[in-house]
Amino acid sequence: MKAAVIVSPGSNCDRDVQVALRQSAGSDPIMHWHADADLPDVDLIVVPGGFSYGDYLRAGALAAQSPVIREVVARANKGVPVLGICNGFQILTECGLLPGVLMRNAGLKFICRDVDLRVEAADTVFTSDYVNRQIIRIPVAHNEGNYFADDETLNRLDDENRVAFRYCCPEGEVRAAANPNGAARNIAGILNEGRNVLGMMPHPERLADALLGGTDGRPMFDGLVEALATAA
Amino acid sequence: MKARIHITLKNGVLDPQGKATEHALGGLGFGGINDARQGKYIELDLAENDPVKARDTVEAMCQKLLANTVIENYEIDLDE
Amino acid sequence: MKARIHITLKNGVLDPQGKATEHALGGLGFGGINDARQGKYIELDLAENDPVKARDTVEAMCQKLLANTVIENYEIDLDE
Amino acid sequence: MNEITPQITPEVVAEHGLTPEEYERVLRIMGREPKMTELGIFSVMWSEHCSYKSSKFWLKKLPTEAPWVICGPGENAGVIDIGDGKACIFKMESHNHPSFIEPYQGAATGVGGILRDVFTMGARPVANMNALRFGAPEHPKTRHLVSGVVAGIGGYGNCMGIPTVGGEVNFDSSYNGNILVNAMTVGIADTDKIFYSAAAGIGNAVVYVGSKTGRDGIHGATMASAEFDDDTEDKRPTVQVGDPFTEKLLLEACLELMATDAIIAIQDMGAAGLTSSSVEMSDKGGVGIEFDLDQVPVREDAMTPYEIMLSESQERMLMVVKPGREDMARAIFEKWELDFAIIGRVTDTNRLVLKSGGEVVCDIPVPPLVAEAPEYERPWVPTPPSPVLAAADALEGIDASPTDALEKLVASPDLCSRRWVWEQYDHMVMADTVCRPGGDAAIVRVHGTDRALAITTDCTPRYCVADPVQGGRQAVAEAWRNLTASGAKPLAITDNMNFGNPERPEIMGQFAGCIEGMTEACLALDFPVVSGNVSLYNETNGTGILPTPAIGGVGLIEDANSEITSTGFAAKGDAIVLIGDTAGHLGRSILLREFSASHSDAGAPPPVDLDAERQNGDFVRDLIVNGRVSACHDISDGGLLVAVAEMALAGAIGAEITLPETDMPDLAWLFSEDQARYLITSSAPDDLLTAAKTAGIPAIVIGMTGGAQLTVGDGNSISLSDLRNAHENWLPDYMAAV
Ligand SMILES: Nc1ncnc2c1ncn2[C@@H]1O[C@H](COP(=O)(O)OP(=O)(O)O)[C@@H](O)[C@H]1O
Ligand SMILES: [Mg+2]
Repeated sequence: MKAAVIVSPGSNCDRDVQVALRQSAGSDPIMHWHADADLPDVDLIVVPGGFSYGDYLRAGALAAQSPVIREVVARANKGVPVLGICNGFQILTECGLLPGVLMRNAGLKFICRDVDLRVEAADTVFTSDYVNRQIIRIPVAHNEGNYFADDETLNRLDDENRVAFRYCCPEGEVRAAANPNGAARNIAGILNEGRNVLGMMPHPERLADALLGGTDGRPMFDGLVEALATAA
Repeated sequence: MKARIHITLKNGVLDPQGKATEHALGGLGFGGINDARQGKYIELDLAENDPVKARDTVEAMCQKLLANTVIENYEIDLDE
Repeated sequence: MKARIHITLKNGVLDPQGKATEHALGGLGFGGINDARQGKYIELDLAENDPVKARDTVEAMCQKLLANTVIENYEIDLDE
Repeated sequence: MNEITPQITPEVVAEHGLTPEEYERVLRIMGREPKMTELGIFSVMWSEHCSYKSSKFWLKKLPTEAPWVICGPGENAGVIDIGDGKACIFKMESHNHPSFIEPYQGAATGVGGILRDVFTMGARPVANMNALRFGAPEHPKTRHLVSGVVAGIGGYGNCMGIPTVGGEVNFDSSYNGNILVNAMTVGIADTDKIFYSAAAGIGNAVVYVGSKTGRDGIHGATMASAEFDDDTEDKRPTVQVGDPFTEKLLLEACLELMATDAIIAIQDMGAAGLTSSSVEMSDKGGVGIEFDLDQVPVREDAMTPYEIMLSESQERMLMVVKPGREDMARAIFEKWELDFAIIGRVTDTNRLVLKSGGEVVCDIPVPPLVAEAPEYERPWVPTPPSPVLAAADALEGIDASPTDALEKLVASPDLCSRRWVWEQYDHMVMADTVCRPGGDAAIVRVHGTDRALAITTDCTPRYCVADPVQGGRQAVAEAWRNLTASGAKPLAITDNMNFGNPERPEIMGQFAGCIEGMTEACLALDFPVVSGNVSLYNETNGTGILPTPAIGGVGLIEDANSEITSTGFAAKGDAIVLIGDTAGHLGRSILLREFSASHSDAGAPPPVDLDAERQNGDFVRDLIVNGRVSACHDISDGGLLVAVAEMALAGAIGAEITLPETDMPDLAWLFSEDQARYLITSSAPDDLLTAAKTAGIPAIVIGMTGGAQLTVGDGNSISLSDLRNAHENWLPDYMAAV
């Protein structure tokens, strides 16, 4: 599998994703600098976390306008898998690949902690190593992770089974108490219609190493490697 | 010419910042606040001097970048 | 009555948000921006109907909570 | 616009913080009356902040050497060797006053400043820490300050993508008008790629990079400034605003350039910006520097040379670049969209010469500007000793049961969980945080290796005020103990000396006492000081803060996969072993603070026996490294039972504690704050006890892990969930109230 990680000036989880991909794939992804014209042909594009361009206006808004993201949109529309994590998710909504918007956390504070997620759609290249209803624990770290969309959009996401992860209690119920940021319907991650674009606020790459306190993030990368190796 | 842009949350979109401000003001003993809403305010100093063209440009800026129209409204004032 | 409050950075205070916005607009091909500044905009709906009292109250709110007068200026407009 | 030369009157001199004697010295060095810019430069270089004039005499006494120290105090940050060709570079710095005025920006720019100190030496920052001291919780400003400071620290570090992994928070009314915000950064570099600030190479370009210069935080006097301009108030924000995104770009650009061989010297612009950076570079290099100030990138119109030289705009650096490498360097900074300007040259004159509009506006000989900076041995009186409280007297009138006392203590402002704070910090970014906030020391893996750094900050100001010598010892010893308890070998410290007005002999006495205690501890524990910072004049209305020598300690773990231990109980049925002697010392304890009407904050603090610290600590570390303990925690604030509770909560396993047969009152045994103690757990305690006996280390079994509650003696118990609620809820509830 050949993967590219998009590196913007303010990306700061780019190396973390690089390490996680290397661990699963056995080889390094391409670290693609945002200003470089040609995005190589790859099997997977990752838009990592961070503060892409400072995020001063709205998270992800400035990055969404960059040429490299326009190219990412084009690839996604051709079916290339695109994974946006945290700031990457914010960028994917701002550029229109995913519906809705990530607003400021309801608690008005940055929040960094492990959360429990229920896997809602294990039928994608990103989630094939998980099973439906599985509960995994990985961290969030964001100031703007409060997913918002109008009811019509939310209903569509539900009807089309495009919610990939929801915040849940350790036992698995999706409850308000388990929602760290006020996200509509406890949404932590969503898919596009083609199911080849996943945006998620939690960071699977941060818990893919037992020494750091957990490995629930690892199956995402293992699964991608398996799925895309057979696809290629 | 100067453009003053107000970006506010659409009706029906929850405004936790406004709520927090209202709450904090209440705590400081300022009663009688029916509602508080918080938005952004952007001032642009433009080289353009034609108000019609300026408005068109700023309109385009808001659409493309300054506001996220899924949740936000914007209002443009020009002053020479 | 409604109070509209603009909170802006004082002259000379670094405005990273304004700078970033200016830069991004430039990148989108919007030339001719001499300056961009970003501030906060707060709308309060007050029970008070006497404009003099309302202004006094909002003034006190700005001083006490809404603005940090070390780096920010504020401007209050009342409309009935 | 050029220099306007107002009269230099005694008032102008005084407004610049120079005494008449100091001004005489300026006249002698200059051989003439200084110009305004020159006066401004002397003023900032000879300020307490830059010259350390009240503290230098004392700081020289601190031990700074060890075989693993690569660079001690004097450079931007301290450097120690951590093996495998890697160095750890770290320092702590205060941003107290700005944080009181504008908590968010003050704290944020404090973090920005300390980060630059570390990456200017060639290190990639890998961890931030913060030591915070606020006024009494009930003080009307406290909540707002806590909220702004924490958000500001998080805002800067989170955006930079550097994890904030730990720190400390205290509340005390002495900080009501003077909060302390001390920020520490730890970075990692290759030992053969460390950058220093000494300029060299006559004719080489001096390059300015980073953000543009504005009128931020210009020191000097409003009155003197007012003579430059009428609407100065509006033009001179005294608080700097930080831009972490620009700093992130600056970090990446600097590291990219540092990977080449283009840089001869580099220095961040901290306090007194262009002035201190250029003076330091030329003085260290024994050369002169000449600037054309017209080349300095500025953010505002009509900035005077005075303003340009004294501006404290953030996110800027000064470098000397090798001849022929300027274009390559420029390309890197332009790639990162930062300003890059050649603003001057290295000269052989030993003078700082500044030109503006073709005119010389400043021409100062650098060696005397630095060497003849004032240095005072200010008068001081030792702090009178407080009486040692007998446990029985101290406990008079306190009849709480052990678990009731515990429940109240773990919910007290000084002992409650800091989760509300550290959940606002990204403490996991960079994916190397092995131990997150909440334990003894934070542990951060050295990227790409099995090694790890343990990091802690510590100080107990309530001890320091009662007995500065013991307090100084204790701060260092506690840092050493926290590192030890996580399995690390403690290597070195940075310090942040926060005190009141040094012109008052009793304050200077506190300073001298703390230095003495720190020195003794550093020597006894092989724990040298490699960097630090001093913040004086922390007073309002003549009342100083508690003396607060904050210590930031760094230790090394050889193999993070095997040689660390957790704070939390790891298994049920383990024996809990207490290492160290318990004398029942209650003076200055949290127990008395929370429960005693007559002895709150009274008495002598617990004495620190440095030999016992060393022996007990080395013994415990050995056990950890050899995998013989399942959990370990040092005993500090709140005493033994609080430590047990913290281990129980962290591991979600209860415990049963047996009261010993002594004539010491139970509450003294459970809550005294005797030093040099640890709790360890093991499934094979007999081996440990034998080992301890052989080594001459006091060790006894005090209980067993297990269950969902904490039981003390005969059936006095509290459920873990009640304990957890008490511990976790105080701070969020406090912050949510208005
Ligand atoms: N300001 C802070 N920022 C981040 N973590 C903090 C802060 N204050 C305290 N902590 C964390 O909370 C835990 C308890 O702090 P403290 O009681 O000072 O520990 P100790 O007594 O072991 O020195 C530590 O892990 C510490 O790093
Ligand atoms: Mg400890």
